Amino acid sequence: MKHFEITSQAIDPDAFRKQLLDPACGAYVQFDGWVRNHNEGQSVLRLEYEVYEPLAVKEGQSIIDEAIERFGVTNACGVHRSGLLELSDVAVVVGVSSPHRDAAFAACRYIIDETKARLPIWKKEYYENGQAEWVNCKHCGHREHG
Amino acid sequence: MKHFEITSQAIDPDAFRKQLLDPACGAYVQFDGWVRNHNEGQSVLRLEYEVYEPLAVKEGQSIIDEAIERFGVTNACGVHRSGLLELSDVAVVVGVSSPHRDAAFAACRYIIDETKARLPIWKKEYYENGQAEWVNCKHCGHREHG
Amino acid sequence: MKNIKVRYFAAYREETGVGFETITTGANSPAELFAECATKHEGLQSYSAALVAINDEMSDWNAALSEGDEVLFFPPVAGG
Amino acid sequence: MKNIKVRYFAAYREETGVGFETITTGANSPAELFAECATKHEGLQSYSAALVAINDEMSDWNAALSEGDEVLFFPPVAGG
Repeated sequence: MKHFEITSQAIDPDAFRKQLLDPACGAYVQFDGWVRNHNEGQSVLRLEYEVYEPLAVKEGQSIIDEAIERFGVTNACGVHRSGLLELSDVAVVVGVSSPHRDAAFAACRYIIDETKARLPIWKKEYYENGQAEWVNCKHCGHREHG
Repeated sequence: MKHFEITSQAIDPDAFRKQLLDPACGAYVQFDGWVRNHNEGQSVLRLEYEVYEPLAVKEGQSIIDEAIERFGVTNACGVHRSGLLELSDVAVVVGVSSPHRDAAFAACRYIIDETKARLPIWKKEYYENGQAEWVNCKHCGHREHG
Repeated sequence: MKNIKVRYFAAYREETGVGFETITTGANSPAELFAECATKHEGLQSYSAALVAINDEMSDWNAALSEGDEVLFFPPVAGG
Repeated sequence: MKNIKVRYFAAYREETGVGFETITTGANSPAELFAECATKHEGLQSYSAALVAINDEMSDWNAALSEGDEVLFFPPVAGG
């Protein structure tokens, strides 16, 4: 089982979930990130993820390993999209199975938080008003946007 | 959409998840409870849920309403099995969609915790050694078990 | 004396050997009724951590009972 | 002087107008290299909150640079 993947194809959350099934586990927690139709007051039409895949996969795998070690869960996986996505498309899925739910919730939360903070993945939002913007650039001192 | 259901049929987590899709939501958190092959040192072969459905549905709906109000999430649903289940069968699913993930995680956790504490649902485990036991009776002063 | 319908669930049903019975009783509350049922069914233990409902509404153990009420005795739920 | 390959991602790529370039430089660290690139590409701003990698390993802004290294400038990631 690959624990962390980047894919340019549509993510199938149900197939993803099935790879984590384990009769020793009583708890499974899954987080889906969906493409949302609004952000900071703007109507979003679609978005694009640029991913630097070699490092994203390596860092994603590190995060999974950290979560398994820190929370003692049985299995954990993540998958993140690259490329152009439409509204309600699945952008990212994280799943964790564990004998008990405490650890599964904590590990799932850890993985998605770290994934969003540490992976070389950038999101460009395309707005109803025709503009597009690299999200979060506004918080880091860049004045120019594409 | 029914927000809380009891069913004697196999739960389809993917169909369950799809009813919560919402383009205004960027976050979805799902908890599955799976039938686990062990409990407190015993090998579990299968289990049975006895449900008092009129009150389980009413109380389940109250829990969903509380979670929506308390955490401000957009949608939340739960479904719980009754009857005989085999290993790895899905016993319960809770799903929450929300614009952001903080609220989705918190609400999902609240719903499963309250569901397990408040609903009139009892679990009987069937063990490899031929015995069967109503789970948690041992913690409440009962000496006799079926 | 009142006629009260009593339902037992899960472990309680197995311990009493019955799922349902009608009792003619002077009990004024679910707590008193449970104590009376426990003298009749020796498998029935303390109701601490158990729950009770009257006519499909969750209830307090010290609520009032009325003629014809249906009282549901719920053993502690599975939890974790 | 060293020959260093530089790659820009996302907003940095659009701000510089290039995804990749080779620079002959006296810079001793990614921080010095970024400053040099910023004089060449006026869209490139401060690297605070940005990340840097050397040869596909996450790096420190003050790490040493060697001949032939490939330096990757990552603008801040999307986060939340």
